[in-house]
Amino acid sequence: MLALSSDIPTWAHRLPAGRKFAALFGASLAIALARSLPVQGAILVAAVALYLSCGPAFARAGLRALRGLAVIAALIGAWHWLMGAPETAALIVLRLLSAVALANFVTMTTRLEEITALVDRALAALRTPAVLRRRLALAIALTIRFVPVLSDKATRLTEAWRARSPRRASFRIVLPMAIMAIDDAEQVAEALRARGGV
Amino acid sequence: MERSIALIALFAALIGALALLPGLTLGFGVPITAQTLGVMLCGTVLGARKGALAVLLYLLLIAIGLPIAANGGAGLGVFARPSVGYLVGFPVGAFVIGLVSSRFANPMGFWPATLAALVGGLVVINVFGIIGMWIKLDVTLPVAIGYAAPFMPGDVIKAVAAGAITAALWKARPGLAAQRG
Amino acid sequence: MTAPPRLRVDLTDVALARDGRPVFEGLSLTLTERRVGVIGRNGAGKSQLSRLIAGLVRPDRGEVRVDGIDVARDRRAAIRSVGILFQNPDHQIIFPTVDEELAFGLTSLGLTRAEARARVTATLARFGRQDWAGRNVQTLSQGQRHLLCLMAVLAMEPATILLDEPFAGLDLATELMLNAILSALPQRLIHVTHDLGALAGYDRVVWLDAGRIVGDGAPAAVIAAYRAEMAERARHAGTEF
Amino acid sequence: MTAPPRLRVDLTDVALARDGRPVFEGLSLTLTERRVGVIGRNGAGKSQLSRLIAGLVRPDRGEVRVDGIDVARDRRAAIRSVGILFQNPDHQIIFPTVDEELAFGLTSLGLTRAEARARVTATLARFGRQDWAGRNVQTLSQGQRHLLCLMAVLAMEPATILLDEPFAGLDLATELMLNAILSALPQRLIHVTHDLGALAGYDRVVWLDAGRIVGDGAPAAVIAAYRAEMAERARHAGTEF
Ligand SMILES: Nc1ncnc2c1ncn2[C@@H]1O[C@H](COP(=O)(O)OP(=O)(O)OP(=O)(O)O)[C@@H](O)[C@H]1O
Ligand SMILES: Nc1ncnc2c1ncn2[C@@H]1O[C@H](COP(=O)(O)OP(=O)(O)OP(=O)(O)O)[C@@H](O)[C@H]1O
Ligand SMILES: O=C(O)CCCC[C@@H]1SC[C@@H]2NC(=O)N[C@@H]21
Ligand SMILES: [Mg+2]
Ligand SMILES: [Mg+2]
Repeated sequence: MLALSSDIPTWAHRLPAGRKFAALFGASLAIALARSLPVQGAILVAAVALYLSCGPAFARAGLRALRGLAVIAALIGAWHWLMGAPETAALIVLRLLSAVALANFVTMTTRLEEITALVDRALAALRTPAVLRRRLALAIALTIRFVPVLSDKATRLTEAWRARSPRRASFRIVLPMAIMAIDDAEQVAEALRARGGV
Repeated sequence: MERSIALIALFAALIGALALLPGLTLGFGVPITAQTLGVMLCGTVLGARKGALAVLLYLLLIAIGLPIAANGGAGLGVFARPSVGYLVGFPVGAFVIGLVSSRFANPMGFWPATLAALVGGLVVINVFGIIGMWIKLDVTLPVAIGYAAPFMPGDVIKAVAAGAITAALWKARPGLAAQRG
Repeated sequence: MTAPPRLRVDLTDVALARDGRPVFEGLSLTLTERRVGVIGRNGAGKSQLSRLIAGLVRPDRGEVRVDGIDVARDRRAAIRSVGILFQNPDHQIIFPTVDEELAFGLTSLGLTRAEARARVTATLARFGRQDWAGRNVQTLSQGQRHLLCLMAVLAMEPATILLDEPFAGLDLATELMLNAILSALPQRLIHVTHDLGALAGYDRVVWLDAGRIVGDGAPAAVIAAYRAEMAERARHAGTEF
Repeated sequence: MTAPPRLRVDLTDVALARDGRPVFEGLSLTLTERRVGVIGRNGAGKSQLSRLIAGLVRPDRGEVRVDGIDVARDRRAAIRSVGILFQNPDHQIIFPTVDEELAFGLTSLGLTRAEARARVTATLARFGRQDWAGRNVQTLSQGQRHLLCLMAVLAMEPATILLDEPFAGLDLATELMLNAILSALPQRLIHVTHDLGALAGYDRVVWLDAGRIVGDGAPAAVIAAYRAEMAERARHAGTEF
């Protein structure tokens, strides 16, 4: 499925989602508040250890998810270094990497259903009416369905373009795509109503 | 109601689909992306309330792990990146766009939609983005404003595109105007 | 009050416009047969008729009742009595996984989560698709998606099932299989299609044209008249199409 | 260099994967007939084959040539030699008016605006649709949109036309009319379809299954074998589908 969650089963997958999110919240707070380099360094080491504890394949997948950020972090660090603030540079890079790495870790080890269930429980605890929660669950599910459907439509129109032109498809396919997508949404709304709606 | 939910979900997905188009990431860690076009369309087509809801839904889905942030980013980690200010600004921007365009007799016309997209998309979102980079990157405010400058030409183009697409959609599906809100 | 009439679809003097253009202007129709086919040209109004009978759209004038229920107003009762299968499964599948898709209609009926889960399992078992539990719908083939939509409708156990060209674009084997499932169903079927062969064993065929009924009766007679008329129109297509 | 072979489609040891799953692994096929049908189950690879022949996708291995042109690489020549009609006109029509839609392919061929306009007028006249000039595509019916797509392809005068289930969901009169237009065309047709009756007068039928050719030859023989196999599979559907 379209999601960051990893298929490789690990010990962290078995932890309750609520506890993982609470721990992440605590860790994020610590990362934001601590101004000491050794503390930040220790946090990053702990994050790396977490990934490694889940096996090499999982750690590689985690690294892949971080690759783009690592480049950015390096550039930001270099910039601050050149501006004569190596201390700040190290702090920013460490913070960025640990915060994103830990958050990704939680996301990778929690299945989508568990997270949506957690959101639902949290809203219930906040006394959100059941009707609203059902609507939200529905909206989440629909969006997950629509992303691949949209990219499929985009592919089809791009091919229809390329079948009649040697040049690359231009922004002109955006309008027919938008119209098609809106018509689809109307159809889906009807299918929803046919089975009880909201 | 079903129709509103389907449209809100569709536009949330649309922002996600646009975010996946390859963008150019600038040195300080914020990419030039087509996402903003999606956010602008939320405001111009769905109106203030539904537009903002669609953007919030998009953010929620990033948070729960769908790879639909810029460059396929996913999960809570996305909110720890230097671009977090922009993400926070997205729903506010969509809301403002909806409000501004509603002040016109023909909210889905080209000029009202473009103007609203400029106000909410160019101004509001970038203000949030600048504050985000100011805090996140530990730079002075003028430097943060300097960082945001390269996005402006692209964001102007996106606002005009949002206006044109909205007007064309309105012509093709006049019924859309009635559901704004 | 008298008992509600069973197994009847009643349209009484129905008018409906879409985007200001009239589709039906005073259509009346009563269906009591178990197998009814609906045929007609593109744009004749077949899909709008299905939407009316499923209660998805409210007539501008007149009334639509299925087994005595005003399907456009009493939605709670309507989803128990009518199910609808659209042409494109991608317009109908709402959820990313098979279970969620099947459970959705059941929880709308008021079943608890646990009851819904049990009924989902039973439905999958009935079609020998136990292994689909938890499966991502993206990984299903086209034919499998059609079957999923059909299962989602059947799980809700409606007395009437509307089929709006459910099998366009399916391969022969899948079509034969789904047709075998359909013809074994005890429910009443109202089947909109361009595949005239599919209506052979039906009890009645209704031919719609421009929102009016122009043919109605035993399949053989109505379909023969329809074929003749279509061949005639195709001949004049150069000027009239 | 020798003259390019005329009226030939050559696939040589073609491999293609989608999302990491192989669709073709070493497919070779040469087509020289004027009317070729392609049949097979959902997911057999018919649409991927069409995309290869139209040059919309580059094979991972091997070569696809149409009349000697490497269609995936030489796009400029390819759009002159192959046209493709998809199943759903809504996936194909890009522009808001009939003229723009027809002119698009022509200007890509290098015609000037004036030349393109003249050819658009001529194409509309050829089908007796002069009154469509300037018309908004939204106002066309489903059948009319199919015809528009066909005209857009024909205006480009390709030697080969690929049809990927072009007529699913059309009414009988429209289908008869479009079939009459198609059979009168001088071009080579490669027609992917589940409507086996449509291939009756063809020169050759190719039956694809799981990316391999399992039947090839005169329509009557291949189609009869296909029907038998599909009926067989439908019988075992409970366990295998
Ligand atoms: N969403 C819509 N907006 C405006 N008009 C519509 C809409 N849907 C259908 N119509 C019009 O209503 C009429 C009946 O359309 P309908 O879809 O019921 O035809 P149909 O018989 O199902 O045709 P097909 O065989 O092509 O499915 C047509 O004239 C069509 O143009
Ligand atoms: N966009 C895609 N991404 C991944 N796999 C795909 C994609 N399109 C097709 N496939 C796979 O390629 C194979 C061949 O598909 P293809 O669309 O060519 O089948 P087909 O013969 O045209 O079927 P149908 O009769 O349903 O149109 C299938 O197994 C399908 O799952
Ligand atoms: O990480 C994300 O997903 C958010 C990226 C935000 C990029 C912002 S949006 C406004 C401005 N215009 C651009 O093209 N990029 C930035
Ligand atoms: Mg219809
Ligand atoms: Mg196909």
